[in-house]
Amino acid sequence: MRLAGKGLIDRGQPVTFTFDGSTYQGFRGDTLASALLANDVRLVGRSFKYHRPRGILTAGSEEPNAMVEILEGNQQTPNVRATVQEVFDGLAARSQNRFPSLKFDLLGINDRLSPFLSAGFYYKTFMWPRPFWEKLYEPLIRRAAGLGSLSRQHDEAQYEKAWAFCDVLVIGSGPAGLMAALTAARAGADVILAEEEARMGGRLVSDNLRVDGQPGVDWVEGTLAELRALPNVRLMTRTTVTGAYDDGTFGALERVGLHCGPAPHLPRECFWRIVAGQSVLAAGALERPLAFPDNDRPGIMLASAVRSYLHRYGVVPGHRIALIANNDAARATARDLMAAGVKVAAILDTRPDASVVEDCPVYVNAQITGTAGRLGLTSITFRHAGGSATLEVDTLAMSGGWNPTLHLTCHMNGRPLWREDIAAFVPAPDAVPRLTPAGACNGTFSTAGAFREGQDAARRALAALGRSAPDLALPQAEDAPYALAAYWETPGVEGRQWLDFANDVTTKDVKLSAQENFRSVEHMKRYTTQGMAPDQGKNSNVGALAVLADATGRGIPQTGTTTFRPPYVPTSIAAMGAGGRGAGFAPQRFLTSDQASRDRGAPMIEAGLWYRPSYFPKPGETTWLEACNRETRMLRDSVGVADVSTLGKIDIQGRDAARFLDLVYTNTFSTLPVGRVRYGLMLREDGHVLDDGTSARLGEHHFLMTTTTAAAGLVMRHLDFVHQAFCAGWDVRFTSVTESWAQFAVAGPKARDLLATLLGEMPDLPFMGVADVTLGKVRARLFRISFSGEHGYEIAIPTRFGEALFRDLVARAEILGGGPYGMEALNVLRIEKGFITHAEIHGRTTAFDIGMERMVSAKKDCIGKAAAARPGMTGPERDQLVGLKATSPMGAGAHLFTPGDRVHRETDQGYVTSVCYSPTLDAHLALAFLRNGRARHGETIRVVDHLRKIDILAEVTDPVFHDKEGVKLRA
Amino acid sequence: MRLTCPLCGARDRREFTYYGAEDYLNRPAPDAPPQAWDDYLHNRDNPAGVTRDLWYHDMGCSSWLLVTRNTVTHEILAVEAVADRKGGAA
Amino acid sequence: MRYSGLRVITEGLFGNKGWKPAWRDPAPKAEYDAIIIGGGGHGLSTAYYLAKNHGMTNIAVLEKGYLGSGNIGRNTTIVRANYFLPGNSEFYSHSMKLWEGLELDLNYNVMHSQRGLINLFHSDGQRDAFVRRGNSMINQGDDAILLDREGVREMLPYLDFEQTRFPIYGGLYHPRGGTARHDAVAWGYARGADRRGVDLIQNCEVTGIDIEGGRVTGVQTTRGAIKAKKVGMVVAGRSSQVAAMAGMRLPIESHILQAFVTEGLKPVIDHVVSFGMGHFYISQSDKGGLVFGGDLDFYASYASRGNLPMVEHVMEAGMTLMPMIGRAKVLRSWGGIMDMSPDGSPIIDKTHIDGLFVDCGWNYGGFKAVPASGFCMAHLMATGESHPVAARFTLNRFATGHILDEEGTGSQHNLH
Amino acid sequence: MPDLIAKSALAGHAPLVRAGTRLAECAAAPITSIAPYPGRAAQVDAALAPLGLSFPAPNGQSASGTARLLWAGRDMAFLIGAETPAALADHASLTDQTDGWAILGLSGPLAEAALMRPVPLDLRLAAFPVGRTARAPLNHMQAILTRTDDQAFEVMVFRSMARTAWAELTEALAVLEARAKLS
Repeated sequence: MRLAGKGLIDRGQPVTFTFDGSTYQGFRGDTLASALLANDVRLVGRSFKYHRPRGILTAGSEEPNAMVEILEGNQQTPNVRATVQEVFDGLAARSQNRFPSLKFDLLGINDRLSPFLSAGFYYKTFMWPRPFWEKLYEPLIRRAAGLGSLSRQHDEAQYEKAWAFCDVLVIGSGPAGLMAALTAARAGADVILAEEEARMGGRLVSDNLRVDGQPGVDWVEGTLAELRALPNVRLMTRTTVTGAYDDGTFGALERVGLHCGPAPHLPRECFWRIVAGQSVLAAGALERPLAFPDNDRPGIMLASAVRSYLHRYGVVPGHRIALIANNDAARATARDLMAAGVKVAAILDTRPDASVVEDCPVYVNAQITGTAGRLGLTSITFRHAGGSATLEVDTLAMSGGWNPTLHLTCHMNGRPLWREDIAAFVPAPDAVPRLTPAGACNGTFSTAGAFREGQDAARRALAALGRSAPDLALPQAEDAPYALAAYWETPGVEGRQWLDFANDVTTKDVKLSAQENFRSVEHMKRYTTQGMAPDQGKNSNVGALAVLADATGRGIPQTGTTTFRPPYVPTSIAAMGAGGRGAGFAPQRFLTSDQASRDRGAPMIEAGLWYRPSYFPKPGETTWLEACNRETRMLRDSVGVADVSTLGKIDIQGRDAARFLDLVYTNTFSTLPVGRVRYGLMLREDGHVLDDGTSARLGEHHFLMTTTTAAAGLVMRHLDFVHQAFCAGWDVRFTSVTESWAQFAVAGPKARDLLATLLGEMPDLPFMGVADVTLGKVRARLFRISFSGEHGYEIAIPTRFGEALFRDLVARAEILGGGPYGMEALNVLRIEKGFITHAEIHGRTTAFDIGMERMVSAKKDCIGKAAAARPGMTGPERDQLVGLKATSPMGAGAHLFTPGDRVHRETDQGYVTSVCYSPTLDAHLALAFLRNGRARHGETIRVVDHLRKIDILAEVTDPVFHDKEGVKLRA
Repeated sequence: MRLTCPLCGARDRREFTYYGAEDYLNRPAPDAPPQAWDDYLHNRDNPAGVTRDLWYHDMGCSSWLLVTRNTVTHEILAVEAVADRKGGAA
Repeated sequence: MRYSGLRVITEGLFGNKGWKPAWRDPAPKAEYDAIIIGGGGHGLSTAYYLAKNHGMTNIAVLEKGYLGSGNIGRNTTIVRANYFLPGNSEFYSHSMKLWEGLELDLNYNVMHSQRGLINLFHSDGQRDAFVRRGNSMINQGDDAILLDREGVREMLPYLDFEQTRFPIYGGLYHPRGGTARHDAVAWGYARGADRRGVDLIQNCEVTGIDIEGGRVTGVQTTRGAIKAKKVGMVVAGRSSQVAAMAGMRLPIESHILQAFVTEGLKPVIDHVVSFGMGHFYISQSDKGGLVFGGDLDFYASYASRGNLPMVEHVMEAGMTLMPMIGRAKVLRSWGGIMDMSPDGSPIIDKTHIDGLFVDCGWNYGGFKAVPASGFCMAHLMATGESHPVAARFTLNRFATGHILDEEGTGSQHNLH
Repeated sequence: MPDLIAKSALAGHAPLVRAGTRLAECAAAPITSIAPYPGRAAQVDAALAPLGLSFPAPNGQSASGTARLLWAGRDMAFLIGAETPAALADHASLTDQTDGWAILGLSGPLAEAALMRPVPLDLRLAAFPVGRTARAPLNHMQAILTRTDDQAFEVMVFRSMARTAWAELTEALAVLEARAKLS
């Protein structure tokens, strides 16, 4: 029911929305919950386990019951808190976890079966017969459980992540937060004030409070006006700080576009990383429910929520209201309602000595023994100091006192402290470095106390920042003591008293866990699932702890508490993963030849972050293999051109450059003549092969190292480590020039002819030689190296000319009967030649395994040498690189067996790493690691690939299949 | 977590690559006994408390850093460049 | 008391008043035949199998907190036998067989759910590596099926097959892989061990290990000294500290692994899915929460909590792989402390001290190993000899170079 | 002998403007990395003196006329817009980086906010004043950022990733523009 003239909503902006298909009206500024209550909708959901009818309990993000599904198609969003979601025109909300309808839910039967579904029942049954678990029991449980549904469609909406830095982060904008922000801001500090709700002010805008004799709302507006005008203040509404992380870093979720319909590029949410020099936690407190039989009916709400709906939204949730509380403060609920003209049937106070002076009946020593109303509260039955009674009410406001919102102070393993006087946990001092709690979240519940602590917290932060605090008078406000007597459940009654509304955990469940010796608070939590629901125990932890303490005969501090973990509120994966969608997950690296390759129809495939052409199809070719075979033959017969720019290139200079290479390579580079290139093998310090590649000596003190594409970054880091850790004083510097040069392989019998036409004059370059050349005015480098086994070159040119040179080389190759070749042919060519890649150098390979143990120089130390000498790193029991030759395809990943042996792990002789069809040899070739393989050339081995259903025999050979003597290479 | 790189200043943890304990700096002589190499490569004090370990500022200046920090609280106590460390490199 | 459906019904009819404690709370005796330090999954299963397989019942499990308070209580609950190196292959295969009979063996429903696990691959090279793995699994007698892109699409239609940064080439499907309810595993073993007479002693922290003449004689605890001729250290997450009490320095570095769970959702992910390029894996619990995780935070830590860069990385990986989960909301994140060994494989071995045994180095694969780890550790403690399926999990393999490095990343603890 | 045509990293990407903020590829100038050998600071500065430059402190730069010397990491600076003095070669390693980097200019009222999406740095003017430079990530890419004016930045990324950097900054601007329309 909406009251005229009350609330802070914008009555000039009516909003139309639907819930379960019915159309309702609210106003801008309404939450879905306030708008539904205004329309007298009380039943909004079904509970998790027993499917009990549930209404709205709270007015905030801690809501355990009122979770709905909104929007449709790929916008469908489950588990939206009606108490947080603001209404906008066209918003379509649906109840969830019910079938066929909210009012009639078949699984409501679970409620009747509840004696058999007590805490942990599933651990004790469903064990037999064994296959029934996956086939019957588990699917039933899964279907019954869960709350809302994902659409199964890709979330195509916009999300974002951002960074913010400040001197002081203030979390929460109630009296403590506003006072802290104002104090810090006036001192000139950069301040971020983050508020979860759409409107700043906290209880000052949700309660009927007065500040300096004025309505609290007015003081809030005045303060905000000042803050807005300051350039050093950033006000962030709809922003929940979700986590406290190390060194002043906080995560925060901003609901950017959730209060209006989707719009292009408008993020739904933004996940902030806020780095603060100091922070003030002014997050307030959460009111506690009370446990009594059937305390979960729609219409039973927190007293503070009733006040929030009244003052912020001008809504009263019922027509005849009662209040039950264990403290003085909650009585404001009844008074405010009566002042607004709403009928308050009674105040029930659980305390025997409470005041009875109110404008409505007051019952002391009151305990609710039962409630009625299938889909919404109709009456309560209670006993009290003078007897017992039943009251016809449609709404019951309850207050069990307050729990400080100290969650963030636990995120760095801080353990809260129990304060008996307020029967609540408060933050441990300095639980989060450089964070000061203030106000209600610190256990200080009066408005004046909040102002005071907010200011003190700001002063503390300013002092730590070396700033002086401004002289700022504290506003005058109520300073009443918080009078409360702990009360947790109705003793000595039958019926289920709910603790955890969201997970359907009752006081009986907690007692049963104690009875079964799950007495640790963590055991109780895990056994009953109390505190593991969407509200993460915000409403139930302390109550459950009290019941457990009682059941085990311990005090609450001795019983302990469970740990709050981030995020403070459930946070969408899309927000924290913003930017990761699609290609955004990792940078894309493009070759200069990229467009030229695409122009020729080459499929581009991922090679690390790079895209490289797989093959260059010709008209008439229908499979990749046809193109690959043609490209392979082309290169062996005439000439091929490939972009090899992805290889890592590291420029190494200095008087100690050669010495440095001797340290990082197994073989010796100090003896390499200028103008020559040498293959090098690099080990990790643990003796396994890290990478291989060629290094060229460009000058006496100048080398150019080449790494594999995959290991480029790894090698750079490795070189930096070896240098900075072991020889920082050496005269050596290295710089990545991978991006500075485009590099193309030109290989095949006609490679020299091609380059001669390009260069005019072909330098007389021996195999493994390097020379500077010029192309017109452009300087370039020519290497005579080959990864194909053919007479081959690589030509490097400044990257800006890469595309032009690639197109030019390809055109020249085509004149000679050649053309471009892609990754597939490149792979065939290198297998034919027995060259290894990271399929072979997979991190478990030693120099011995690949037959290169002689490349580990005996004359000098190198990284990895000592560890490579361990007994397990060499010897006949290891798998050694061999070639395999067969008449039908083999599969990489196949395992090898001696013919006649049974196929089993115990008889396993090795595995295949790379395979190809070789058009050159018209055979199927493979590289493989075979137990003691070098001694087994000529043997027949069985190749078994269960997964690809291949089981054939192959001949074990030397890994070099083509031009073993290197005649072509050196021609 | 934030590390203060001696060159770049205070930076988010995501800019750094962790390697392991300080042990990796104490490379044994090539002819040291196998036990020395086993200790160097594998065995660790692994304290629950203050430790010194190696980080690489790979998204920043490329410095290797020797970080003194607490493994229980994540408090960073000191950061120095490996190349410039006291005692120096070879 | 024996659990059964009938018992649940009869107890329900009588107000659930008859349920007995799942285990006793005994005071520590002055001496036991054997002591297991650590009441986590591995320690409890070790005790269970010592009692069940070897008849050793005069034994105690000493736990400094509550039973199951270590990584058994905070993991992503995945059970699989998909290793490829000899040493690991037979061990996890053995563990899988134990899982498959666990409920009936323990008379406790640990909700072991063989819903199938799919490892996605994103390049030809990755496919070949997974084929090698799959063939190893089959050679060991386990199960593996190679799925092509369309095969994956049929099983997991909700993945992004069009826009994702690293296209899905296919997957290795391990039908017997799945999940189990982690706490229930701890409780089931605890109850099973207790029923066989094992003393489970909670809130009892070991503060010293007594060694005389190269032999272990007992332990010092916060509840007094306890004698025993055999002591097993089964304290993943604290292995280095406990071993230090015996003067040992282990090849272990402790790291944080974060994991995440969302709010409950109706069934949407029916398998365990693992994303090869993004270090992301996910399943859906029976309660409906999406349970997922990724890489380590990568720095040594005992803080049991992570930092944002890995949180964001994991979420970004989820968004590129299966953007349908975007609107699922993360409810809780947590961090477990992982014993990271230099080759990513565990250690179950004697030590140089007579009677002192160690079971550690589970990296982040300890949950699925719980049955076999306890089985083999019990065998080792009872007989003094390694069980054949754990024979390669030696302490000295690093010194000798007999490395079991599935990842191939080498002697860097955080890379496994 | 071919007449090779040079192509910039972002050829084909016209400058774009969102809510008054402009993103554009900057014209290439010669870039040479200078990495002094240990103990050669004085000689390096002497060799740089004729250009009116000195080796910059971390996160800084030295500028004279059109020549700039930009700190670019440990023991390294980039000389931009000038020929390298020959005398440097004895005291520092020198490599041509002209082609290795793409340079993007971002200027306008949203420039700082746009960068504080992908860049985890405190770019507030007081913390990152005009002339300040930093090596820092742009999302998952290595980058070099320089503040060239109150509302203007220069962003250098590896050439092969220029299109990704462009796309990410474009998206940041589009989002900020949409946000600006919200209130």
